[in-house]
Amino acid sequence: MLTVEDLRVYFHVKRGLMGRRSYDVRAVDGVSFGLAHGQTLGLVGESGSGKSTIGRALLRLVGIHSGTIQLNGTDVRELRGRMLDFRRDLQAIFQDPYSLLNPSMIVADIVGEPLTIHYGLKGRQRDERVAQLLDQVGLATYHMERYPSEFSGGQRQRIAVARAIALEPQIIICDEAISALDVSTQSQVINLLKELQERLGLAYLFIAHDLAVVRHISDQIAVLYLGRIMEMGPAELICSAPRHPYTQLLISAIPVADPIEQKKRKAARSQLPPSELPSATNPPDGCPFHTRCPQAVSRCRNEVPLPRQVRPGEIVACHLID
Amino acid sequence: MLPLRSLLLPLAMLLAGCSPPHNPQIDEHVIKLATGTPLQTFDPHLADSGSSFSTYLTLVYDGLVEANPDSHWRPLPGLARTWRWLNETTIEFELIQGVTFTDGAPFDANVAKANIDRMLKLAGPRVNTVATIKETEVIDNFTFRIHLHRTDPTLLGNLTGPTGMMISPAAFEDESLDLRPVGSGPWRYDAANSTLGDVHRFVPRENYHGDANPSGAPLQIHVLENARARLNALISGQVNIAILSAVEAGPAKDRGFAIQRRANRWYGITYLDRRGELVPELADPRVRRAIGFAIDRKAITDAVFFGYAKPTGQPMFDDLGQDPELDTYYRYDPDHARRLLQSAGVERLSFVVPIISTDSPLYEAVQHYLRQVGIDIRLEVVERGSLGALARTRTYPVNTLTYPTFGPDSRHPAIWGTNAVFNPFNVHGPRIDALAEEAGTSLDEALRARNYRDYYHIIVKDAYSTVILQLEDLVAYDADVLDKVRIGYVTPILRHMTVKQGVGSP
Amino acid sequence: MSIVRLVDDVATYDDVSPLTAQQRFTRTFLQHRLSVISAAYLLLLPMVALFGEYFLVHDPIEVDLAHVLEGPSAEHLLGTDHLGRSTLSRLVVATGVALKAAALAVGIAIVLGAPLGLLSGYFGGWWDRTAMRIVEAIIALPGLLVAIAILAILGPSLTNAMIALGLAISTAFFRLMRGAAIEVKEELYIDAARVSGASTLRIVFRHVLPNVTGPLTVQTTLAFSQVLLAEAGLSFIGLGVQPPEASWGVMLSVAQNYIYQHPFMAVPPGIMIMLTVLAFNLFGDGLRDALARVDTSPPAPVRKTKTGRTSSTPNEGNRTSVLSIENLHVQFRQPAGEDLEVVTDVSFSVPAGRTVGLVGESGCGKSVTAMAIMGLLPDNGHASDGVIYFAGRELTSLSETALNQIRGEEIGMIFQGPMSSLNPAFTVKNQIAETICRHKGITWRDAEKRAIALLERVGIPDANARANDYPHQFSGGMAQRVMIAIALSCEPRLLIADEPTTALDVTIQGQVLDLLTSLQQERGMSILLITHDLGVVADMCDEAVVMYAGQVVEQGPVNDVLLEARHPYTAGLLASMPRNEVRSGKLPQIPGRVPPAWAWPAGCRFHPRCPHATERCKLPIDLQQPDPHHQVRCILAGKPPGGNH
Amino acid sequence: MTKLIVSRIAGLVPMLLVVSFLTFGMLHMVPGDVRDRILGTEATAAQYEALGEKLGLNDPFLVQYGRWLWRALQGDLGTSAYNSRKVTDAVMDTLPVTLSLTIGGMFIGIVIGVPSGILAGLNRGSTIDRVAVLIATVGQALPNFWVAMLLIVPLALWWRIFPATGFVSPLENFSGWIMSIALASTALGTSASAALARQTRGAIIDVLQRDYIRTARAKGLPRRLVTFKHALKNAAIPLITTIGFQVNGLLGGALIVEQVFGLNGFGNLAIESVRTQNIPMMQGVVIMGALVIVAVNLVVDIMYGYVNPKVRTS
Repeated sequence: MLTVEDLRVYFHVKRGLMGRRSYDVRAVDGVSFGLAHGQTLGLVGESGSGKSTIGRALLRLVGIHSGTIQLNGTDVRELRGRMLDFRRDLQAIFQDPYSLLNPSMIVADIVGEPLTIHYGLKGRQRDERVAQLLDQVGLATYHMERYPSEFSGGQRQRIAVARAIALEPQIIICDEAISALDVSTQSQVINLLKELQERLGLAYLFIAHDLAVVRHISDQIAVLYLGRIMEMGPAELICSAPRHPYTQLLISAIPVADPIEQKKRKAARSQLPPSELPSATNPPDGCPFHTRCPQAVSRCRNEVPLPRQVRPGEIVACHLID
Repeated sequence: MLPLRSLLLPLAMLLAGCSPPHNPQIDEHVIKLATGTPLQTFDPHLADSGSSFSTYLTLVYDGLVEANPDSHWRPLPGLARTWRWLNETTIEFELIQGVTFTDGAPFDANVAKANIDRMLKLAGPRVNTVATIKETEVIDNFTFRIHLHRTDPTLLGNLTGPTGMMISPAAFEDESLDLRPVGSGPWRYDAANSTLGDVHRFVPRENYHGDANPSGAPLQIHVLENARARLNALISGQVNIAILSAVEAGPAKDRGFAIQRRANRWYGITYLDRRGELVPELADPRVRRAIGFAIDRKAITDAVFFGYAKPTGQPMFDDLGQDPELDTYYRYDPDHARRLLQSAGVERLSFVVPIISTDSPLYEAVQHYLRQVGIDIRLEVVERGSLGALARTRTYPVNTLTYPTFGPDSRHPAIWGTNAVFNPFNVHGPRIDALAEEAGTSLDEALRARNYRDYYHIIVKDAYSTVILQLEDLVAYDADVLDKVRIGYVTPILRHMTVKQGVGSP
Repeated sequence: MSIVRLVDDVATYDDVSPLTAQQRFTRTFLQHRLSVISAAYLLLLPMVALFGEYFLVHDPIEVDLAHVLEGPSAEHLLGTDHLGRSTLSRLVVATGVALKAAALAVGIAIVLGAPLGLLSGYFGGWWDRTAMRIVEAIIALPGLLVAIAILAILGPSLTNAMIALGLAISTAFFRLMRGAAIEVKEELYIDAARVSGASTLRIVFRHVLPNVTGPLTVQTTLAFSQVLLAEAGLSFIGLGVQPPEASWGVMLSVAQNYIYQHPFMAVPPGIMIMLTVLAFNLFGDGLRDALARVDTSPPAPVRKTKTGRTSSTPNEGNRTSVLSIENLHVQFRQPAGEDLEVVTDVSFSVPAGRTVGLVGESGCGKSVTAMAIMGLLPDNGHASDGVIYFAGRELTSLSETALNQIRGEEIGMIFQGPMSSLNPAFTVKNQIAETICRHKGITWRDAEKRAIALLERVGIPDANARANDYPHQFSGGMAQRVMIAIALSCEPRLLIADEPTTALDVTIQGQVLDLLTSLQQERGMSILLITHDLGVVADMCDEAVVMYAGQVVEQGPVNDVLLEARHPYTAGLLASMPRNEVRSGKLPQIPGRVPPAWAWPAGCRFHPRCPHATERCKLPIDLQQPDPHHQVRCILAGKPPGGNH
Repeated sequence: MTKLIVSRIAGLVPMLLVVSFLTFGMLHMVPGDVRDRILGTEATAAQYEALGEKLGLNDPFLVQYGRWLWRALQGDLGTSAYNSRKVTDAVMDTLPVTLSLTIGGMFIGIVIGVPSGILAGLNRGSTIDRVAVLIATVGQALPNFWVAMLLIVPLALWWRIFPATGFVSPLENFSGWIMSIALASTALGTSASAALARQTRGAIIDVLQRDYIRTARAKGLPRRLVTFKHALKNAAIPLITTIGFQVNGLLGGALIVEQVFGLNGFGNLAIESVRTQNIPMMQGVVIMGALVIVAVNLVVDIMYGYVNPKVRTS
């Protein structure tokens, strides 16, 4: 349904007098993936990995340097006049529950706006549909007249979900949609998303930094590092038997709430040398991960590893895996 | 009050860096004048004859002919010792000898000729006053003649102004002549120690040929646009003589300063639309006369000008053709005014009067009195300096320009004559035209006086203009320091002023 | 759990705040008594201008030359002017002129500046850069000189002066709207609107504009006061309103001429200008505060005394404990209403050399407890009851000076956001050295040497050079290492770490935790670790204290608490944590959310969300002790929790 | 640091170009013709034309602007429309007066405003704070020329402690200079100090709520050190910008207050130029005013960079 090929997003940075020293920051540097109906693809990575940029590029919120994005066989980049239909198919939920909703609009207007824009629904018709939507995300009809500031973080996220599903899209991009929520609220929203997926046949592009959360909701997972996919494949495979050293590091870094188990992980972890995430403005040559990789060899420093299939449905970009 | 003062003074001294404040006594022998007139130019041929001339130019230049209020502004010998009319169109001047300019050049007939010739060549504000001059002729070193196109009784009067001022010919081509005067006057302009627009310093010339500036005092002219600031400067001792307006006269007097005053300008409404094209009622002299009777001049003089004005119905002060009878012709009589209006069939009358904002109190008072007799004037404030331009247009039925209270010859072609500059509606006045024509081309003083007397009777009684009052020019000065203070036109006459002996000599 | 059930949960605690947005706005505004008075005054002013004339005894144009320049009298309350007119009447007329003039100028400024600024800010690009260059240039021009120059073009008059002022002030509106538009443009809801296909026009007018009306309104009121002052100034120097028309500035200008004869004449118009400008300013201040999301009004100061201490005899507690908290209560003073208790009866201790984890979701009182230990509660908060023993001293009763001896020296503290917790204006070396210098009394030079050594110890590569860097030159992980260096610079006995890794990437989190562990082993200090992440607790802690809604609900050795959780809340938290485990259906979840402090229910504070709740739970519940080291605040404490796993 | 200064100055060039263009263009639109003034009303068309040629009035606007700019760059802002006085000279004669008042006002504003703002901010909610805020709010509402009028009556006219008018150059007589600008500066300083007090208070309150202040206190630093080291330096950063903004207001205020004291400063020159439609003079006044403000902003920018390490080190 959604196919992304060799997507590159560069940000132009100007520095110095009259912007003479300018260079490109390669936020996304050649990323390809696909997303099928009713499926969830998890995009995981630490800060600066470019995961959010991919989402924003798909939504056409940032310019694309090169690559293709096809939605149902149509190249999104070439859409001009038919932009609205594309908007209908691709919706989004964002992270910050405070900036997510227009503080000067009531819930009915926020959720109803896409309905007005796309279907021209107004007045009672619109409100009826909005009430339905609110009901679907677990909010009551009387919430329609309220302002976003009157809701908690979890509730706001529900409103955002209601807005996103208003147009019955095929895909929803969830950009760190639950990161700012408390644990107990997080699981509520995850469950809501899963339930909606089942009922409405939605596909999610689920962007998050927490692999444990992503695993829980995703069918496929792509692990990103400095704008490139390190490893991509079925969620269970990647989380239970990661191949890429970075994925391994990422998984081992997630603390588990079992003190006995965690003590073991801690012991293993403390063997690793301390390392820093390189700056995206000045990425290392060769494999982007080589500066932190415990197994790096000289080849890693000079040659960019190409992604290749290692197991069925799984690709890894690493020189060390054959 | 005393404790507070004694408390504040040390504080102030602390602020001032713990040194005693600057002592103004040290240069007390300097005549320090505060004026509101900024220096426009030191080039008399490009200057107009207004206050900038009388304030600055008369200090550094001598005129062929001088004039002062004591002589009722009649021509007095200046650089020309004597003069005589050879015929109706030729006048011969005999010049004094031994006069030098500040650049050392001597003054003689050739210089005088060169000056007049330069003026004829330059297109400037002098164009009108020299229009009657045909040519000049040098007879000998100290005798020269002016030939006219036609008889011009105003020539000598004009020569008392910037027209007659003599510049050293060497400076003619100097671009900066307007700020670096080269004259033969009693003072030399000290450009180096002057700041244009702020303070101008003049150094007395040694061996000045005349009797001007007998005390040899240096001169400082402080330009302070605001009259109250000038009073402040006088009170705080920064100047010892200040040109004030009526509002400040009282406070200056209260603080022991001497006052000199002289009515030099008349204020009033001049009717441009005397044929009634914009306001038909104004064509009727009875309506205009009614306005004259409706105004309580005395009350205005006392309340608005604190008595420093002369309530009068006539434009002349003490010059040619002046008739004291006209002063009181328009006594305050609102009933009479109403009757006049009634007889003219006017019940309500309304018209617009352009004023400048500084004259506002006067005309607001006038507005009040006219309202009492059913005339409603709307005051429209126009930009300062634009009244003259407006007086040439048919925008308003009336105008409120103020004019000097002397020099009838120049008033007729300016204000009331059929072809006057400020007669945009071209109202004919055959009678006054005839009177002015005869007086303006005659050298017979008696005839001129008679004609102008008749002339002003018509102007006043037929109400070509409604004169409200003659405003006094005022100077306040420290009588302990200055002597022989006489007020001229706008400025005190600095030439004969003296600093009292023994006062503050260094 | 069904969706129907969710609706009920949500309905339980509906609102974040007990007030709707409008109510809060109105309430905040009404709290500004001066602003309310100003608003009333400003409403009255146009009334005076419109209808005042009908109530005047004296016609404002009634000239009376027999009574000029008189002082206040029964006849003329504010005296007379130079033409004997009543100053009071003139003032009323002038009010109309001044208001009309100000409205005109502000109107021009808004019409000219606001839409352009809005569009310029929203669209950006070359158009914005050009517009900005011009605006910058206009701002560089002295405003009044520009106004004077414009008057030179148009000629002096009230209207022209106001056009000039309007032009000059429009740049303020341009910049305000541009800045606001740029700020709003970055908001996610704009992205959301774009994603739902809203047209640019729709976004600008439906989404951007309503969100900048607040600052616009404030700016408008301030512009009014600016214009009134400027109009007065211009009229004063004769370039604005021209007499005989009266504005306050003209009246002052006239008064100045008569300052010797009648100084009082300058008083009424001056006061009028002052009052009106003051009213506009105060009104604007009130509006701004009311529109602000956070309350900026000064908090009511709090008495630093405690009310009725429950345990007044010093209980040395556990001799091996470095820190021991007993029955701590923390209250916050509200701008209105009663004090709000945010920590209720909290007791726990931190043994020497051990790590205690203080766990809970946001709003449970973890950080407040930590700040109470440090004596760093905000001005409106105070420990209303209970005691805190640290190394034999009771901290809540210590003076600020005595506390300063302990803070930094004996108790170190690190915070969640390392970047915002470091002072941006000083080098990291300076910030470490000042702590050492302060507590150890050594020379600055020695302190600097130690600072560099510390930076090396906490793993800053090239510490010698980087010591002279400023915080913003460090990454988040490195900055947290710097914070740790500061906290440990005096080798404290206790380190309080408040969410030390929450803001960091997960791989960096591990490194920071390892650093803390190794430092603890090296120095034998105790750690109080505050976190919401049970994984971090498992990683670091020996004991865990679980807080919910301001209370301790469970505490004990970390293995007991995490592996045999007794309290339904603990159990729920553990269950709902997404684990890196095989996916099996839905995540278990706790319904609802942590209620805000003003909505804490009676009895067990967790009971509205608890699947096991009974009627008994609506009554207060004390801590139970099912095991010697394990305490639980639940009537079911004896039984192992079930159902929710 | 040098780099910062150089880049800031370089950044000013396009801005100054726009400023000069706006100034020249704006005043080019002033109705009326200089020639009317110079020639009077009686001149012939030929004389008119010749003078226009001489003054370059017949050239296209951009040519005139270019010529003016080129001369301005060489320090020649042209000549008064009425005499041979150089605009540059006129500006230089009057600028010291206005600058003195501006500096004096700024000085008083800072000396009174900043400490009281700090005091109020540190004691937020206390009586001191309330009184300071009240005074500052009222102070901001006072028209400075009115304050000047109120000051001048007792202090200069009744008790004659200060001169009511006149300007003394600081090079001539320093204490005289201070006396001559004391009242005007005080009048100007009231609103400036009020504004600065409010801004300082706001900055202090803002800074005191920052996390790093909490850190400093957690380090056990005494309150004095927290305030004077950690809070003040950070509060100074926004404050410097505010002070820069104040200068524009003060300069404007000085133009008016000058009138009250009858000082021949920039205001007088400007007003006189407007009244007499002395366009070259007006252009010079506006552009020099802009230069002053730009220069002040440059200093502010550099100080800002000096105080703010984020600017300095990037």
